[in-house]
Amino acid sequence: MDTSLVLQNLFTPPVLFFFLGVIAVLVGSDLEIPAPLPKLFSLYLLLAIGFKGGLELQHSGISGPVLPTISAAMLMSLLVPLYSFAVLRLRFDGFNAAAIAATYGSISAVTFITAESFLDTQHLPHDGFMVAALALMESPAIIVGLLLVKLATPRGEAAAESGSEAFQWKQVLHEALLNGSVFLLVGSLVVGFLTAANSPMSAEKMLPFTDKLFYGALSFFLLDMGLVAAQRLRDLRQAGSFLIGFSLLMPLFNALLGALIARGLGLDAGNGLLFVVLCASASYIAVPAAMRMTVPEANPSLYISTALGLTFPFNIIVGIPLYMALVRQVLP
Amino acid sequence: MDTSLVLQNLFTPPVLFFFLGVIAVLVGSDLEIPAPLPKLFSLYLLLAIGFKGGLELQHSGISGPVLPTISAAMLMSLLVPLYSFAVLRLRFDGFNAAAIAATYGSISAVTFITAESFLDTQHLPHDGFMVAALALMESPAIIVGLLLVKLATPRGEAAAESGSEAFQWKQVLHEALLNGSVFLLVGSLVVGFLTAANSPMSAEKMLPFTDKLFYGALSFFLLDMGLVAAQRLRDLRQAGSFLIGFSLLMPLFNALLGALIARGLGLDAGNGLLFVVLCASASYIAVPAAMRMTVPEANPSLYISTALGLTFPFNIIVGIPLYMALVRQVLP
Amino acid sequence: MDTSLVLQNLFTPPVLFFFLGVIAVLVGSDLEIPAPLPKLFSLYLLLAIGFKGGLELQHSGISGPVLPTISAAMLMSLLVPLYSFAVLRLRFDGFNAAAIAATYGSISAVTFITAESFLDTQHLPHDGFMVAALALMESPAIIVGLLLVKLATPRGEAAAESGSEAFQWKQVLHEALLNGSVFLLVGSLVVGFLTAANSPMSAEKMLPFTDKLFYGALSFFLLDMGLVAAQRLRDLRQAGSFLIGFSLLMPLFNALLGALIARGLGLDAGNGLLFVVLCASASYIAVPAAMRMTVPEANPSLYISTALGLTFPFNIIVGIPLYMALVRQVLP
Amino acid sequence: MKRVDLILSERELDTVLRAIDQAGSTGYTVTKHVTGRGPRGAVSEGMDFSGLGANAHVIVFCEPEVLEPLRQAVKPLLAYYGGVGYVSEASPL
Amino acid sequence: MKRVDLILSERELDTVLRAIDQAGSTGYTVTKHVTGRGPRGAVSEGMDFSGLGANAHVIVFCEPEVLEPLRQAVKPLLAYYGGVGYVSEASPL
Amino acid sequence: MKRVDLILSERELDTVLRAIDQAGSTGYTVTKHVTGRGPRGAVSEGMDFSGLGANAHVIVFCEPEVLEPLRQAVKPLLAYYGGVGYVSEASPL
Ligand SMILES: Nc1ncnc2c1ncn2[C@@H]1O[C@H](COP(=O)(O)O)[C@@H](O)[C@H]1O
Ligand SMILES: Nc1ncnc2c1ncn2[C@@H]1O[C@H](COP(=O)(O)O)[C@@H](O)[C@H]1O
Ligand SMILES: Nc1ncnc2c1ncn2[C@@H]1O[C@H](COP(=O)(O)O)[C@@H](O)[C@H]1O
Ligand code: NA
Ligand code: NA
Ligand code: NA
Repeated sequence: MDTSLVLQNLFTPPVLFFFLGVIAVLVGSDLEIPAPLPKLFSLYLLLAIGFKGGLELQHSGISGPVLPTISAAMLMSLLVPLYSFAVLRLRFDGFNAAAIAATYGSISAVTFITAESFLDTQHLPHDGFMVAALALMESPAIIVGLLLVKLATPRGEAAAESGSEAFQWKQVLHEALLNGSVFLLVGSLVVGFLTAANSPMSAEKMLPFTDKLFYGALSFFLLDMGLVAAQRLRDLRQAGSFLIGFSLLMPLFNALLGALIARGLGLDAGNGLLFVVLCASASYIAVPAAMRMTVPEANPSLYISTALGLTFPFNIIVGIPLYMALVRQVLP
Repeated sequence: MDTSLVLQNLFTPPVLFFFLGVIAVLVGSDLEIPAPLPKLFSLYLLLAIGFKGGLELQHSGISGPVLPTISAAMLMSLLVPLYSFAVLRLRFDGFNAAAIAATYGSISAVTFITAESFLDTQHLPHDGFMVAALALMESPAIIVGLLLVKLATPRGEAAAESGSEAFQWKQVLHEALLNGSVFLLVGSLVVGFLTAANSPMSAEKMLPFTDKLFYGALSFFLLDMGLVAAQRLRDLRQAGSFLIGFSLLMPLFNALLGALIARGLGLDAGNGLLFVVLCASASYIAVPAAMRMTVPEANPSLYISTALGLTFPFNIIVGIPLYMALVRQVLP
Repeated sequence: MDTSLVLQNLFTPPVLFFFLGVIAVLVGSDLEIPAPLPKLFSLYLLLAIGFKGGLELQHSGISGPVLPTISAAMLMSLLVPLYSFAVLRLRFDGFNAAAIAATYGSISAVTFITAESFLDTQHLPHDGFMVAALALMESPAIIVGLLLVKLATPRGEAAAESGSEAFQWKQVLHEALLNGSVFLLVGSLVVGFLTAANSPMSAEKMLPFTDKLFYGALSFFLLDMGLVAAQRLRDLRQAGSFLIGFSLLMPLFNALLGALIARGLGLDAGNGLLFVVLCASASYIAVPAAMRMTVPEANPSLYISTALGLTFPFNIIVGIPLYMALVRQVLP
Repeated sequence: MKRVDLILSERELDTVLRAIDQAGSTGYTVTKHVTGRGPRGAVSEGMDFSGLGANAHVIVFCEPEVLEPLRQAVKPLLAYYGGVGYVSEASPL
Repeated sequence: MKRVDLILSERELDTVLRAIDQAGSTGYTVTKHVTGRGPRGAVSEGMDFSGLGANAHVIVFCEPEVLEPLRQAVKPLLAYYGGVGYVSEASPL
Repeated sequence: MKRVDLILSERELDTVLRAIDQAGSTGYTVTKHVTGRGPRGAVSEGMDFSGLGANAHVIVFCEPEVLEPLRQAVKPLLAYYGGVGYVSEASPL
């Protein structure tokens, strides 16, 4: 593998600021970005990525690989939790296994964004419909997570026996489809799409905010993510080596599968990398929110710490360049 | 009326994001922009609009239609509460009627800003002195609001009978003139004016912040305004159809009057639209703050919900293009 | 002295917005910028100044006046507290004298930034290594502050007599070296340095955020600083005329000494001014944080009000142009 | 009068507030962005932006009669989702 | 010792804090950006940016003597502008 | 059960939370960005960005046994750095 790719990724402001945040926690600095400032950046990034994706989607149109790619992405968000669950059941009860599995079926928008920035530094083009794929991978993973609880836990069995419906499907679907971050991402995509179609001039006027500022805001936010991820690392001692292994190997496996599918879809290198990153990343926003509500029996520090404390840093630092090398190997 | 104007206004990011916020509330998404982030955007918008207005005022100078327009605007902010009060007294007690009336005499800076953005997409010029008019319409409305309470409520009568002064005029004038948002708007106007006069180069250096970013920040803020306005809509059931009718018809009447005055002042289409928007919009920041303090007998959810839950969305979505059509008709 | 310099400094947006904040408090406006928004701006300014300093440091290299200047700056941050302490002991106990003295040995990043902006409007170049000097002046001042407590207060004597170690040096060094603002500044410097060396293209992509936005964000932040400084002014009545005199004369003396050292170092006018500003400014972030923790016997409203309520406004408004005139006189 | 303090995740806040209303309280007060530690682990400020969110602290001043319906509505929520609830005495100022 | 909890609009906060000082309390603690519902309707986070603002929660630990002047200064404000005040027992740690 | 309210500077918060853990409490709740006034002067929102920071309000519901170790761990901190601590009665909902 090309180690220069790793270095090219490493020495960019987003990744360096992420490191800075991690180091701050490790050395015990009192640097902090108080709430709700991180929320400002996470809302901004979702809005900006959605809006830009919508503009591009309008320009490229919904044809060629668009629908197959989105369908494949949604399929992966159903599939990944299934085999993740099988692996996790070796060590965890059904509740925890289901919650962690759902996390890995879904995606991390920040990882996706960082991969896009990486592609830009590599001068590799990528398309707006990948943002649509990103947006549509959250909900299926949440639904499959709850299905797993229903089919394979005592709560599910109790409900089945008594014939009652222990599961508030309405609540689950609500969380899956109307979760704030999913809603903002999809909504901004639609706004971008409509704007590009009807008022190109006003789309232009958005760019200083949604485009020019983006890279700096991402770097600032990754500083905070470094702080948070490093704080989560501590929880992982509790998690044990099985989960640590899972959180590093499962992304690799998902990436491999994703690369093969990307090849089957005929994606180019840019979109291929993004597809792989979607498969390999895990959610620490929408899915934990839904799991907390619908599977309170699971321990949040398990599912959020794996996704945020290990898989996220791994993907940001070595995963993205690694997947790039993989994509170059696998795609024709 | 030209429906294409409505569509041209509708499919711009500020209005679309406003809709997105409204929809989020209607479908029950948990999307929220936590305090004090909305405050950041509202402070930013006031600072930026004031500063830019100051720059332009310096370039255009204080001559021609400047003083007459500002005077007419202030007159309208005295007049509108008077006839609004007369109408509102048909259904409400003096306290509530006075508070709602004051609200409609004053202005909504965000509606004004959205109208400016609309003009920009229409390539219609407008002038910095309109920002001065904007800034100077808050205080008179507040003062007239309290005068109405004094003249036409039991509290006023009691005070008159006993010969005592039940009204803390000092406090009212303080609120009217030194209210944070009025102060920031006027202050930024002065800063912009002085900067343009003395240090054009440093004025230039402000533009990426005050100018380039503006449209995106407005869109982000309108997302929040959509959330808030839709939440307020619920309160309006309590308000009843009289108030709903008032909140939609009164702006139209004020707009008509405003358009005639704009014609009398000889304003061009751009400034004309802004003048009409000032007349037609209602305050949900400075005036409610003052009314809460000086007329605590009035029910805040009445005056703020009408201004924010109905008049504001109405103006943003259909009002602005409607007034544009009106201005084109009325101005020579 | 050239009064036009004072006016050139005065009529720039940062200084005018600072005034606006001061006036808001003086006239009793309720304008406020609620927490944690000011923190957002202060984090942003540290990140941006550090990053830009790092880029420049990479381009200029570490040679010529770089190391001598940084060493001289650190020396001044040790020296200033020593003679300040001697002066302050005339009126204050050892604890308060040490805490105030440490404050003056350290620096105010915002004053430095405002001086940089002033230089830009004067078209005078300055170098990235001055940011390194800025970053390295915080820690020594904190350490010397505690040494003064150890050597010259009852607590120090008690500890010496009993042979015990009353001073948690670990804690002090931790505060001195890992304080959040020092850490962010140094860290961003390193990030900028590494980015410039390895990925010039991604450095470029940061500029809309770190560079273009900077002047406006500084102006916004100075509005808040004006509010805060004016609130602090009230505390100063309690402080008395000795401390007021100190807070205005000590910066002048430090500036004079700084100008002579700058001459000795062979600095040009731009870097010379920045060096003088470092000497003349006093800390209201890192040092008070450390003093509160390590010298709780001292009265925070004394040391923070002098630094923030008097020295800071003095430097921003008249100090910077005054020091510019001084630098022009003293440097060959 | 009674004072009830409830501390729970922001995500269950709306449900709990509805329960308080239905129990017949004249009002409540909410502080959000609160953090803490309990039997189910720590809730830190750093996670405020994530899906887990922070805690909310709800204070209810109410007549003793309100206590029982409040308890019945809120206790199952606290038991299922986590959070604590305590009662103390308070008298109007 | 007594513990007094006051919940009122941020806009009246300064007036109330002055009253607390004058009543002779040694101190107070304030949490801003607090929301809630009371007889005069709901105060929501969404309105924090608007002119109405949010609520503030003021806690005062004081000697029993301070209670009476505090009550006299604060009760009219609460009655006129809205807000609630409650007293309970507390002893120093 | 006992309810302990601690109000102290955010800068000493971590130390105090560790002491609460060690005293054997099952949990605690923290509100940050709190302001106030005490014998050592005022802590205002305007200083939140500066090195002094704001206050934190810590609430601990605990068994009476926890009180004594808590007192021993926390009182010296409050005495040295400032801040107040009060105890009152509370019973589980
Ligand atoms: N003993 C306690 N004292 C004060 N707050 C508590 C206590 N136990 C739990 N909490 C609060 O309740 C929240 C939820 O607790 P848990 O039951 O662990 O989900 C915690 O994050 C704390 O904020
Ligand atoms: N029974 C109550 N319990 C707790 N907080 C209350 C109660 N009643 C009112 N409040 C608080 O006091 C604020 C002002 O109440 P109001 O009297 O409606 O203006 C409300 O927004 C609540 O935050
Ligand atoms: N009597 C009191 N009642 C409520 N809060 C207090 C009281 N005294 C002090 N405080 C709080 O404790 C903080 C620290 O007090 P101090 O002891 O002055 O450092 C103050 O800023 C207040 O928030
Ligand atoms: Na995934
Ligand atoms: Na109006
Ligand atoms: Na200095």
